[in-house]
Amino acid sequence: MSDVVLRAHAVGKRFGGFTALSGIDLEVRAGERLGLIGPNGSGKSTFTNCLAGAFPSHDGSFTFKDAPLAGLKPHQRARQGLARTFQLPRPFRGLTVAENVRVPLSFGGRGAATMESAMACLESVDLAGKAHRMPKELTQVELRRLELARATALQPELLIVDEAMAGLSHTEVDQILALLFRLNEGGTTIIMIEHVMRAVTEFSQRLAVLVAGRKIADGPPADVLALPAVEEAYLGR
Amino acid sequence: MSDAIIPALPRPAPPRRLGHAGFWLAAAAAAAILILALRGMGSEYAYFAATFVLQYVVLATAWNILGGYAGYVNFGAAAFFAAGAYTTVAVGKAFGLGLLPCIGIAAMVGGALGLGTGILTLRLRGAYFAIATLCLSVVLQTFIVNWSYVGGSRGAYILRPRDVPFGFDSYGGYLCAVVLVLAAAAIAIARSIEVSRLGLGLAALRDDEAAAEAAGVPTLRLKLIATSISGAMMAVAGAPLPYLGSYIEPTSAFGLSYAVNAIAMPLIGGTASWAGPLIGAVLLSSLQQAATVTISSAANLLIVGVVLVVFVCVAPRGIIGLFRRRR
Amino acid sequence: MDPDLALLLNGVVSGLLLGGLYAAAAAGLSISFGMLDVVNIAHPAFMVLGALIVALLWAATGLDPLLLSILLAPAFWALGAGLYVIYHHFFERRGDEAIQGLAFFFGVMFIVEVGLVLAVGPEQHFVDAAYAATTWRLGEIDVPLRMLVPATVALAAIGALALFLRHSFTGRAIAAVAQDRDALRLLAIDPIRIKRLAFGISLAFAGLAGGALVVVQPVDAWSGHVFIGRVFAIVIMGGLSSLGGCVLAALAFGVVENVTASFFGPSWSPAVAFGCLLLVLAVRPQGLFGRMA
Amino acid sequence: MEGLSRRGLGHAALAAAITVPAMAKAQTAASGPPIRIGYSMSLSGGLAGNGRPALLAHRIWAEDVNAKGGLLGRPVQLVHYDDQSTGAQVPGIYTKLIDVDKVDLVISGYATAIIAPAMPVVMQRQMAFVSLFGTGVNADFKYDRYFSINPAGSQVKETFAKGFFDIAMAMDPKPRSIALVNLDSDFHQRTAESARFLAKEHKLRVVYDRAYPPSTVDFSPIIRSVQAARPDIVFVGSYPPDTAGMLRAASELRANFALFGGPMIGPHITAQKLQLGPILNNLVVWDVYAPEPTLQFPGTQALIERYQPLAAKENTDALGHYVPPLAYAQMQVLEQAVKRVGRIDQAALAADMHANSFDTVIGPLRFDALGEWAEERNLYTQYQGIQGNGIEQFRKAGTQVILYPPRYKSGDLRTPYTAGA
Repeated sequence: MSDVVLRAHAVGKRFGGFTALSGIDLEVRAGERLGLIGPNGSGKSTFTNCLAGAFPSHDGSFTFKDAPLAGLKPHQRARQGLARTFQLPRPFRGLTVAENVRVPLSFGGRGAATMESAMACLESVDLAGKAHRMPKELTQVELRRLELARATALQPELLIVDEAMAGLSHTEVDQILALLFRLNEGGTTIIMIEHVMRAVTEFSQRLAVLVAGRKIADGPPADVLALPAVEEAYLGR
Repeated sequence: MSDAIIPALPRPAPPRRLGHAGFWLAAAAAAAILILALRGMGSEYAYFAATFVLQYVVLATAWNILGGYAGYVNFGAAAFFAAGAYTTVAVGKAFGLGLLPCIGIAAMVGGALGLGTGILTLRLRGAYFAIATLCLSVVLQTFIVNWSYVGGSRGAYILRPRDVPFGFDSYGGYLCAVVLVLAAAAIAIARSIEVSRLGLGLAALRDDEAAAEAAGVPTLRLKLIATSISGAMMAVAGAPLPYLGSYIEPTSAFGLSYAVNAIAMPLIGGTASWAGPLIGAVLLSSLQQAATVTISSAANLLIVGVVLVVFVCVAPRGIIGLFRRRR
Repeated sequence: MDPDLALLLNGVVSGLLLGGLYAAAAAGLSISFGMLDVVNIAHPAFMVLGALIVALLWAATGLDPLLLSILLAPAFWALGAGLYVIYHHFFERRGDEAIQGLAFFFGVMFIVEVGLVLAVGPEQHFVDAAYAATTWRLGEIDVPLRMLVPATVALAAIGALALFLRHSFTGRAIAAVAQDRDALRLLAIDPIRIKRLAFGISLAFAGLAGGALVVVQPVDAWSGHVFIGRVFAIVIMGGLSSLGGCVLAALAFGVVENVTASFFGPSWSPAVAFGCLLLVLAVRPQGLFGRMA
Repeated sequence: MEGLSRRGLGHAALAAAITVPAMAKAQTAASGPPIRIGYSMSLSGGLAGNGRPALLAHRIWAEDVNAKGGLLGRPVQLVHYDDQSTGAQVPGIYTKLIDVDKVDLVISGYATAIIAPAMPVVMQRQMAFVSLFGTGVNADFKYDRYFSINPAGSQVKETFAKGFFDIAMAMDPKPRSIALVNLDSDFHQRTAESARFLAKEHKLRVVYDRAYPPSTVDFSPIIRSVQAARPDIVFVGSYPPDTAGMLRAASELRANFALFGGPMIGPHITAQKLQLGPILNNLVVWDVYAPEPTLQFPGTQALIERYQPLAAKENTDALGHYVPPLAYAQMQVLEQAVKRVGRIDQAALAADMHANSFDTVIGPLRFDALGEWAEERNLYTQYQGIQGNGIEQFRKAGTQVILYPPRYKSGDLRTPYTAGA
């Protein structure tokens, strides 16, 4: 097995006449922390959705752990170890916090869905105390942590974190970052999609930049952020 | 299916529910008491009224598996119900089989119909699914109307056998006992699903299908399982109908009141738990039966509508929800 | 003229006229279901309510039934606005519209129908419009005014509504609700007020369609059932929020029904029509005339 | 509106209450416990339009009997529940009537869909059962205590459309082709079957033969296809909403057929008579009663005269020519059998009904082994000379003349049918 866990080749997506994404090549190595940035509408979420299987058809291909992802439904990708969070937290509103986590534990096909493992999962995001609450009783940051807990319950090889920091306070961002670092130390590859630049630069080992559906830069954060094109894309908005 | 109904984990929530053994003991005791009480009354009418109510318990419980647990509103309950009834007619006529084998075959027909509906329509969400099931009902009724073997629009007669099986005092009593067993089985199935992995997956996809997929839930497969089980059970609810009335014709078998009741009963009782449809069905159908023989006018149809509207407005979690603050 | 050709032409013309009636019935729904996302399954029941009120008023006053239905429109508008307030208060606001909201309108449908039986009895009611006995002959083609006048009035009303939606500020706001509720907030328009207004309009159209229906045929409390499947099919085929699509789909539906009935026998026409819907749902969920979502 | 709804509510209350006999009016006072007659009746739902007039006729009968001193010296009491036109309600109603209310006698509600579900319950209790407007109900059950008040008799296929064809074949020139149109329903499948059978007998070429579904809205394609097939005569089986649509379409499409009609149930209902008016002229319609001098029996006129003011008050069918005479006759059969037997004995009642003939407001009746009329009496009538939409002309003889059977004939056929043109 090569150490490239994910390889995107010439990925593109059109909606009617509008090209949202085009010709994206991307490789992610196992254990890497990749930041994916770009202005609004640059195609980051489209890329995530293509990767997670939410759009059944797109151009190009993904290879995950040396096997093609084409034709796999989102839940099959999730079971293979490809987890994601949603930009806006989408808890199962009718289930308790603990039951929310039990869903991926039961269906992820990795490990037992015992109460202990659910509680362990919640403890890792500091939600154990609220295991029996309903999602509507949680604060915004707690919902994001629940979102992360649900993704990590799949014990993924690759985790895509879609704007988990938006609107959070400084300390809250730090909490989430700490959590992600811990996960990464445990061996999970993480792609962070983020607007909060402090978080991305602090977290990422490598940055990829999307602008208008194309990848315009890919490399170490300091180098990428220094590129005039990137600066223009961000400041010229 | 095999991986669908795996016994559940112990619930994290304060476990106020009974264990499996306790549940079964209680169910059997309730059934036995009911049968003895009815027999004690010695009235054929008591049997009929009980059968009427229990038939709705099966129907409402079945509807709730798809509607309540998975959140897919089926407006075509009458179609499945009638499919069961007409299975009894067709199979009874073709092979001369009695009620019990007919119920089994009705379950298969209903299950297949549910699966077919699922495959055709489950990519549709919300209102689209509801309307598609309504159309299905129209299509199926057209089919039955044009199928002369089961009587077409003329309707069909099913004569009750002269001899009463298993030492029951009358065929009405036998029918009542059969439907009682069906109701108990329906509730048991619903309860098992609710506490199983299948129930958890359905609850997840009810709240958010995309998020459920992302959490590894095979939503399409679970929905197909749910439509099949729900369809099979609704057909089972309808299977004894021809014996109840001895005559069946499409207009009343596909009657809107079955569709309305199948929706109203779980919503009134509460859709989150097996007890909801049970409570709703017992309450609403006995109310209707009582109204039929007391105030006896069009006004008693009004009961369903008014009770439904009032409940969905004022108590969206049903009667169960009034007592349980959570979920 | 070749008899088959005449049959076909007449089938098409009578189908278009029937389609006009369907358009009247579906236009209101295309606002409530298509634009506001309120699944008002009781819409045909309200249409029947309108038809029966028109029949009673006609018997009392002898005024033209279509005129009566237009006069009734404000009352139906108010009824719709009131209904929307209830719906919004109990369902939309709570985010419960999916199941509870559907059940609510199902219950409302039942209440309207049974209420009508209690109020006016189970019998059929009818009106006699002055023009109902006249038929225009255009060569081989017959155009009964009984069908033509309601269809024309309905299409004119739909046209007026389309103009209103396109050119007035409020109308554009209604169209915007269909697209994006947040956009309205930015414009400092209360989306609830707009939706209340729009739902009122949708019920006013139900009343108008009732007037058209009762000119065409006698009506009893359950006459709406025949239309439930048809109007939803039409709105979906028309691409939900597009009034023009809705009218085209209604006309197509009428033509398909009548041409099928002319050539293959009437027992096939519902099956063909609903087959079309299932096909549309399966192949083009955005509707025949709808834009890509 | 307010007045109407109040009347509606009043009606509901009336239906709710068990009809209590007017004992005060009794001349020779009926005494003792009442004889209770139980049944289900469609007071709401699709059959209510005929169910309510039937109930009214039953109540008139009960008042008549009680005014004359009751039955066997006891007052009669009607116990009825609304079945909402739903067959599924019916078994419950009859078990309740028999087991809980302990009624002495049962009769049926209106039409096959309501009669059939009552049969098993009634058969189990071995009760005599007089039904109203059922077709072929007893063909499967073969219950020897079943008696049907329906003029169609037991040989529906051979006799139902006979009158229509006899009239047609007597025309000059003789028709050579026929079109058949029928609603896809129990009754109309049987009527179309009879027409098909007789068309073959008479060697008529069937140029169009199609059933239409109950949800049909526009009938012009049907009429046009029939016209395109160029039949000499047209036999139509339809129910009220469709009959109006069919005849209006015929009128709009300038229909012109030598003979047009059949069991087009529709003008039987007063409201539709008035609405269609001159479109009915020369239409040949199957019927059960028409106010012609040839069809007057003791009590007929009295019943109609009693019925009409009550109907106006209760807002049901104004003329009452269709169901009420038969509903009243249903009760008369029961009454006469009870009187002859002298006690409430179900077996004896049934034996009496098989053995004797009955004098009713619709004429003398006799039942065959299956409980159908020994002699069918399918009337074929023609509307003639209707002008405008007034109700008075329909009360008079000569508006709906009887063409068949010959023994009741009151007028001559007029041709062609041009739908009012």
